Amino acid sequence: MTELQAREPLIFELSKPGRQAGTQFPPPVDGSAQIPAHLRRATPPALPEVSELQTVRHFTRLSQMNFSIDTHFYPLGSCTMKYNPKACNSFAMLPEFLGRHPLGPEPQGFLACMYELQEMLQEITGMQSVSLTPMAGAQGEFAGVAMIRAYHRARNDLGRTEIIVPQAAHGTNPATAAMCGCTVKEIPCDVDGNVDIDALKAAVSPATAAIMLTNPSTLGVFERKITEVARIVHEAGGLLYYDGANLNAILGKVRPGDMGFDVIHMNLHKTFSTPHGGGGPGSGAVGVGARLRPFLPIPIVGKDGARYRWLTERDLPQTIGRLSGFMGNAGVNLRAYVYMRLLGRDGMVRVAEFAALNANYLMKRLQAAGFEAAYPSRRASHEFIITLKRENRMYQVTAMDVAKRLLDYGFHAPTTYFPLLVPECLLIEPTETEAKEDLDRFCDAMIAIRREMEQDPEKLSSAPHTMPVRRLDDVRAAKQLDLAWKPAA
Amino acid sequence: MTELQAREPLIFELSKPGRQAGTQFPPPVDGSAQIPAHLRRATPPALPEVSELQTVRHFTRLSQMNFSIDTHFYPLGSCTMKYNPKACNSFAMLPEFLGRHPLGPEPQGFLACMYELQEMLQEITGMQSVSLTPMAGAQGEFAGVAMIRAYHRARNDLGRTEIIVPQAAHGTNPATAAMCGCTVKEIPCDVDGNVDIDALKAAVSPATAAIMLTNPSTLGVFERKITEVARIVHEAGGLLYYDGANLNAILGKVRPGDMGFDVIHMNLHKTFSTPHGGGGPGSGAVGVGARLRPFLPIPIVGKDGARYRWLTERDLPQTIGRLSGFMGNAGVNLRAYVYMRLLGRDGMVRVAEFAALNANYLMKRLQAAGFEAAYPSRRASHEFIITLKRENRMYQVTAMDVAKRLLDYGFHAPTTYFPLLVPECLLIEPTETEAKEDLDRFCDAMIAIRREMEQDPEKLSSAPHTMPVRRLDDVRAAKQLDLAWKPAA
Amino acid sequence: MAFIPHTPDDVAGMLAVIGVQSIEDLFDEIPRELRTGKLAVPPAMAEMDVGRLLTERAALDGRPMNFIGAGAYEHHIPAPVWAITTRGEFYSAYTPYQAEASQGTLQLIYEYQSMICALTGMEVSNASLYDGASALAEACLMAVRANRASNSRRILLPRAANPIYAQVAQSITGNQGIVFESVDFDPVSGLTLLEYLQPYSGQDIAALVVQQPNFFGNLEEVDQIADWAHQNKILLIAVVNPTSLAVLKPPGQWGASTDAVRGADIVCGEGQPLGVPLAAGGPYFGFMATRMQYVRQMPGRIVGRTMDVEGRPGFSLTLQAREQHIRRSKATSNICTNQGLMVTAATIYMSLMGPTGLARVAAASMQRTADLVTRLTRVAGVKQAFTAARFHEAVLILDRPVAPILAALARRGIVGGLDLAERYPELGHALLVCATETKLAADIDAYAGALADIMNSSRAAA
Amino acid sequence: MAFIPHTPDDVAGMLAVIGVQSIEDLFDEIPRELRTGKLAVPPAMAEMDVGRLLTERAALDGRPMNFIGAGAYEHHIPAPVWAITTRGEFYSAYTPYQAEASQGTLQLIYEYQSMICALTGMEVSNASLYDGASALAEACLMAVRANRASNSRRILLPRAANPIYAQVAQSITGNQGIVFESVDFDPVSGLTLLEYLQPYSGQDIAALVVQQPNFFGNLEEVDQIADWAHQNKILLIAVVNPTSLAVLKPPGQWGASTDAVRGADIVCGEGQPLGVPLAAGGPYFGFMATRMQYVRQMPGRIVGRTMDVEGRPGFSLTLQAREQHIRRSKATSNICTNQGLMVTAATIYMSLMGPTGLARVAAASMQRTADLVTRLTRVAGVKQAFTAARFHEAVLILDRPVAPILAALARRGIVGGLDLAERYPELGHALLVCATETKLAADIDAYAGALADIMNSSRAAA
Ligand SMILES: Cc1ncc(COP(=O)(O)O)c(C=O)c1O
Ligand SMILES: Cc1ncc(COP(=O)(O)O)c(C=O)c1O
Repeated sequence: MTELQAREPLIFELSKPGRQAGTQFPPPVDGSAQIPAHLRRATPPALPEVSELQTVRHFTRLSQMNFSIDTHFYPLGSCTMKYNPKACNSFAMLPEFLGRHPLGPEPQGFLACMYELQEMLQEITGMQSVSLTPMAGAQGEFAGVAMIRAYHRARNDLGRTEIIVPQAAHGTNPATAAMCGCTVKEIPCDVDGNVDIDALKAAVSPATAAIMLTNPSTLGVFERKITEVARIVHEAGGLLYYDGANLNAILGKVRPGDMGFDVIHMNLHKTFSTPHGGGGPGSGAVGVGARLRPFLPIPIVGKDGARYRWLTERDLPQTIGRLSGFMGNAGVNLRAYVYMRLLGRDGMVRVAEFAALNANYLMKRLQAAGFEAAYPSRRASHEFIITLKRENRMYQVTAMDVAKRLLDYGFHAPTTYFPLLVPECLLIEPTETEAKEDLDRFCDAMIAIRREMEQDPEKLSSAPHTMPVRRLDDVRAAKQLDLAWKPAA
Repeated sequence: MTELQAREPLIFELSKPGRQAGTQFPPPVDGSAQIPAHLRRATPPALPEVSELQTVRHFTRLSQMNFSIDTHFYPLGSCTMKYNPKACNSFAMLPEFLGRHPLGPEPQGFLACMYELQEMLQEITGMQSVSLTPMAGAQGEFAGVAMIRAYHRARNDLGRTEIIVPQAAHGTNPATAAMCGCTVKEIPCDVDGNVDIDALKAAVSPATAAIMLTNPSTLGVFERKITEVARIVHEAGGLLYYDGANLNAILGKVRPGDMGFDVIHMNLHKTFSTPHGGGGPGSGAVGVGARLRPFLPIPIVGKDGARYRWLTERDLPQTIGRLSGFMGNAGVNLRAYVYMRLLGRDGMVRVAEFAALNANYLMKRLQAAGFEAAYPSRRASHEFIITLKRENRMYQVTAMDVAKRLLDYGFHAPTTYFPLLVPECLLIEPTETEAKEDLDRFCDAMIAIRREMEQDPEKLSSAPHTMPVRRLDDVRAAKQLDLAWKPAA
Repeated sequence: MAFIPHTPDDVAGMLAVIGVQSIEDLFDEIPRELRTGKLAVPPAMAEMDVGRLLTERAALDGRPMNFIGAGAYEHHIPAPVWAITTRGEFYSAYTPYQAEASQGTLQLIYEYQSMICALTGMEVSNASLYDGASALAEACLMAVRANRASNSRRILLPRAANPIYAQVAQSITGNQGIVFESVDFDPVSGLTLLEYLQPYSGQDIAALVVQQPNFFGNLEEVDQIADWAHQNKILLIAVVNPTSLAVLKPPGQWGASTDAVRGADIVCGEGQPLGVPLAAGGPYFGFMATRMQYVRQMPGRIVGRTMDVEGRPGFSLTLQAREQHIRRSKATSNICTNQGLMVTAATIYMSLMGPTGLARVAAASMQRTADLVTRLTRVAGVKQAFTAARFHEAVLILDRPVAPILAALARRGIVGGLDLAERYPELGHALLVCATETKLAADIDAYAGALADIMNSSRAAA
Repeated sequence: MAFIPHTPDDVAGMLAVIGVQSIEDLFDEIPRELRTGKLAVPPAMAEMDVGRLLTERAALDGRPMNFIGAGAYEHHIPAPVWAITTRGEFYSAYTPYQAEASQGTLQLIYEYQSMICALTGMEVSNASLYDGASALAEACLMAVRANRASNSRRILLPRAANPIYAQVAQSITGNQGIVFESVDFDPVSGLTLLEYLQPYSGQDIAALVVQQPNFFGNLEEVDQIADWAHQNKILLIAVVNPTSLAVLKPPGQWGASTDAVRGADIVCGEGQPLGVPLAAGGPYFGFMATRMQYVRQMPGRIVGRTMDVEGRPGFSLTLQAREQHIRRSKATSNICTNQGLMVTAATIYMSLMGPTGLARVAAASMQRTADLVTRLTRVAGVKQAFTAARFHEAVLILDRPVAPILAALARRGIVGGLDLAERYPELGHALLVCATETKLAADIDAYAGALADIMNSSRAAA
């Protein structure tokens, strides 16, 4: 915005020896004299020395350099960037909740919320039991696959170490399989985005531990043959893992448990709108059917009469164990709980309905504007894919160019280059909380950009033009690693 | 920042019939059927119909179009734009404080804070009693002059209806005099910014109710002959009113009570750093010496043994009365209380010391850079005046041009054209919470602008260039009045 | 050092530039004999300690259940309201004098003015005054200036209007010779009947104040009153509760006559119900709206929409020639700092609620108050005071003094209403109560139960 | 409709564009037989009602005075920390994949990484992991990958390290065949003595974990241990409390030898003490730092400083080839979403505290714990368990079972510490206590008084 100060300095550049936000310090005492000399720190750490105002101003200004849901339409496919109700944060930050030590007496008010959250999640997923412990989707996946392994092991079925994933799967699926000591078998999708049934049949074997699927898939379409998939995998002795990242699309419409899945993780930070926070925290609650119930990660919340308590290894001797130091991202779960109470029964169904309405509308409008949908014969779920391979051929513009140019138009870019199997793709997820007008404005921008492709493609390849920085050199970032500020020697 | 959306639409432009932020509504009931038909509203008011996300996004984006202390250096003379500690807000917004009805049982915790605030303000101003009721500086002035009138009236000294104010006085001073049914006598200042003693002597008379002064004055200098001024006015039978807007400059260094003032208002939103909030609220607590004590506006906080209570007309039968529906801007007073406890005894003195240090340093640096100080022979108080009359002559640039150009450099403009008696003036108040580096950056910008005056004066006259709008047409605003959005007929 | 960013090196360097030895030297123009010694105020506390102190004090005050209205109303405040209002860019900005760097605040105020016009049915609104009571005082001064047909400084003020407002109007306008004449209310209906106004017909009077709903919660016959005022060339000042305007006829449309001139001339009131917490009495904000013809008589800041040099729409403070910083002793008022941040909250509140939400709040509050009255008047010794239709407040008459009953309720965590004994002795043991949408049926039951209990045992004791 | 902005007109228009009759039609690809009936979840509640429910539940939990640490520490959190962290632009942004539209978050993470490096004495830090316990698990997996000198999957894990971390590390790494060997502690000093490690000298071991201060609050002899590890080509994983690093020797400098190789190889821990509230256990964040030579083995996101096409500095996610979205099953970890918002809070916290403030917090906490131990061990039947120098936790030994005592304290609003009976039965009736700078002398007195009372009366009863 300004002439001299195109950038915000590093906080270290604002630092000066001896400067302090002294109001925040406890009075000096000689407590550290008790430290034996050889265990003491010789020179103070190079943390910044700044005033309270400098700190407030610096981080306030940094915040203004972000796009966010609170400021921009953010149609980032697979990420479900919808409105994060302010109430969820206010209520989760009540001082009694914030002040509670996790190892103190079991807090009945908080546990009541968590118990009810478990119950609601069970109901909407069609599962038997839920653990809120996993701290994000990927850890939920870990918990799921670890339970699957524990299950096979408990049956002494020791050879099952293969996890089948469709090509389009999110990277966390194969990575999780590896974390659990499994090998990954990828299977292709057919032209309509469905799992290739023949390939699946060929893939299953006595080594099959499970298949990991998300439905609707990351291709933005519903896996119609899901019952057949389930049958094939189950008959082969494997289990079905549901990656709940796309649960927003089907909330109250169809339940993973009813589709035949044995275990599911949910991204509460997607479907249940806890904030993304610039990268986290999330919560990856897992739900399981009866077979996997004994293996759930601890702790989970139980109820003895009117009293809530944490269930631990004593209650679940076959548990896969603990995944966090305490009980997962408790505050995130609390935000999800508030959100679900605000939505209620009908509100949850509306989430899926209006997410689908927005996605299908936007897909149709973009198609009408000349963009190519990757799966034109399919309904969009809550998201859909536009492929720019034609534009790439004709104008040498890339999906990345369009993404960056959208920033100039005041829209966060859709997800680019994922799923990997669709060339030059944009995965677009408008979510249910955006108004039709905003979808229309997005279309207008896309149309304007399409015109620029023809008339001024340089405008795209050099985009963005209006951000705090122009396009960044990622190669330099990776080659000339500069990962931390260092004090001048 | 963006290409299509140079502006944020009006909230009404986001509205659509039937859209709702329904989570915020109580369930529909037929309560209003009780309203007789002829008293009922026929058509709903044209308030916007928007979603919660639209609301959050709209006002978040609007907020980003502001300069503020939290984002910019804001050296606005006479306004004391210093850091507003976040703690003051957090503690004042504790739910017990917020939930309290003003007419309920007297809240002992809150009243304890208010009582101690009164005591602290008495001590630092050298006054006998304080009322926290006035809701801003101007209302404090009103209370002060009303007390002065009540005092003369109580002594049956009925002819005293003239208020003397120096030319440089803030507009609220004469306006207040008029609100109190007084006439205003303006007296000039001498070349060094002091009250012209001869003029004062000529001005006082049996009609003199009081003189209103701020010291240091709005010229940014300390009125050295204050004792003489006090003597002259007192001997003439008038009282001395202290406009406390500039208290920041002398906190703990000299007390209005000791200078001879009979009554003072304080701008708690300046000296005690409660936020300006884009225009308010403030708090204009008044302090008085023994003579005016009986006339204080009610309510004030008293203490009976260990119990705090509101003192009312029963306790102060000669009070000038109530100035607000309840007890003034209670929450603002609470913020000031927190701030004062954080500062403490030494911290208060440091306020004045470092405010003076910053102002004198900045004045010297700007002088060195070729700018003309209005009172070069004087110490700056917490603020000082630069006059651009030379630059105006040489380059046809105005103080307003420099002010607007500073915005482009990322600095809020100083106060312009006030006090009215200094031509093309900038009244600059850096405050104690700004770091030396920020003062230096401000100097750099002023130096750069001085260079532009010579090389590219058009750059100034057409400034600002980087704000959400270019220079606005104030004449059009006043001529073609557009003061409210109207629904299309 | 609390909030001081200077290092010793900074200080030394700066003193050198200034050319003095010490910071103390910067105060050398202050006469020695006036200099202050050590201040007798407590030493600094760390934020942590102040936090603890305030938390303890807050706990002392607790969170009683409140049934008082009387000019300040407890409504649900949506979570976004203060989350956004306290953003630094709103919270820590000054008055938007530098328009180009304050478009956020300015556009918001323009939207606010538009909403106030929509609610009141008036043409222009200012950017706020201090509070409802002082807004009435300003309205009275404005009416005297604006009423060209009158040479009088007399203003008619019903006793059924908020008596605290009357006190404040008196304190603020008294020095300018405004004289208030008190107009009685009907003890049966609780209304300001036309017959109490008629004695003033034909007299030279500057303005008449009407509060709708009145202080007792009753709905005045505003059409009759408006017509009478206009027939008598008296300017009509309406004092209104903004929540009620979602369902009540807006002051701009008051009057049953088909005359061209109809409706209130000046509308003012307390903005607190629009998203501002009770907070022990403030900060709240006063709103004021009027007809375009009187805009130059209106006190307070006004934002206008205009254009920049490139023809883009933008906003700035306008008609500043009414204000103290330009017109000085000739200004419409001395007000400078107003209640901007509260206006921010109110604008967000009104946006979230919209016409439907606000009407729901109004209707729910009416219903709750009706329920409360039903339940409380079932308690032996409690009856209703008035017969008129109500908004969301009511006066109850008890068979014994109210104060001890309120004290007993307070001990049970219930703030039971406002004792009217002092201000309206003629009503007997009168209690003003209010229930808004925040009171559930269970809350009302709890109040009724406690009251019955207390009344029974105090009877038993007697 | 909660959070849905569509009007009936919108819906009709959109359906028409799509070419379907109803929203229901959009789900026509889902097999009929799979479709869900009505969900058995409660109906929607208004925000006001949810607020009341949550306020009641919070009140149930109250605000007891806490003396537990054990991996989560109660510190003063400066007011600016969460006021800024919850700004929508931080709170509601995604992972900064679009760097140019996320420079705020990216620069903040770069600053965070720099601060973690400064505290730990390491060269590189990631952008966070889930929490301290899972960070240790990741550190173990990383060490096995990184230790080229070893073919083993054995890791030495002291019993004096947090036993919950041991459990978590086991759960997370078990499927990859990592084997933990438990190393005992000295019952007198409460330390992991070198003599307990020496039996492993010369064996093929991938890594050794050391926690400083250890779970009992004792200060391990980290120099000896580091030297031993390096002599045996074992990678050293340090688990540290970040507050303590303001005053304790940073892991990067552990080791008394003058060898070129000294210090820990991987440093991890729980970031919660840096401005994150206790909040019933989360969200917290795990931090991890290492030497530059191991950066490609490190899990989690990393932000680098680079340049834009105009040569301006800017920030972006880098070395993504380590991560799951690029490397898939070959990634260094499956982590994707991390704990970004907590990192935001921690970065603001560290900026406010700086080296001096953080050292003051550390020193005050040590002092308070020392005071607490002094006061509590004056109570008959209470003694100290260990002789080693401490940071801000201590183990006390009671003359009777701890659980009933804690229950009695809880009834008085005091959370008295952690009962170690189950995890360390060999210690007898052991109680782990902690006092930070948030505990005033009066709080410590209150605890001591209550404990004496309870111990006396339970003795009397016995
Ligand atoms: C399809 C899919 N699966 C799994 C994940 C991983 O979830 P998380 O980031 O919460 O670990 C994501 C998140 O981006 C996802 O989109
Ligand atoms: C010198 C002076 N006096 C009085 C006032 C009026 O104070 P307030 O704006 O709080 O009414 C001001 C505020 O700008 C001022 O600067």
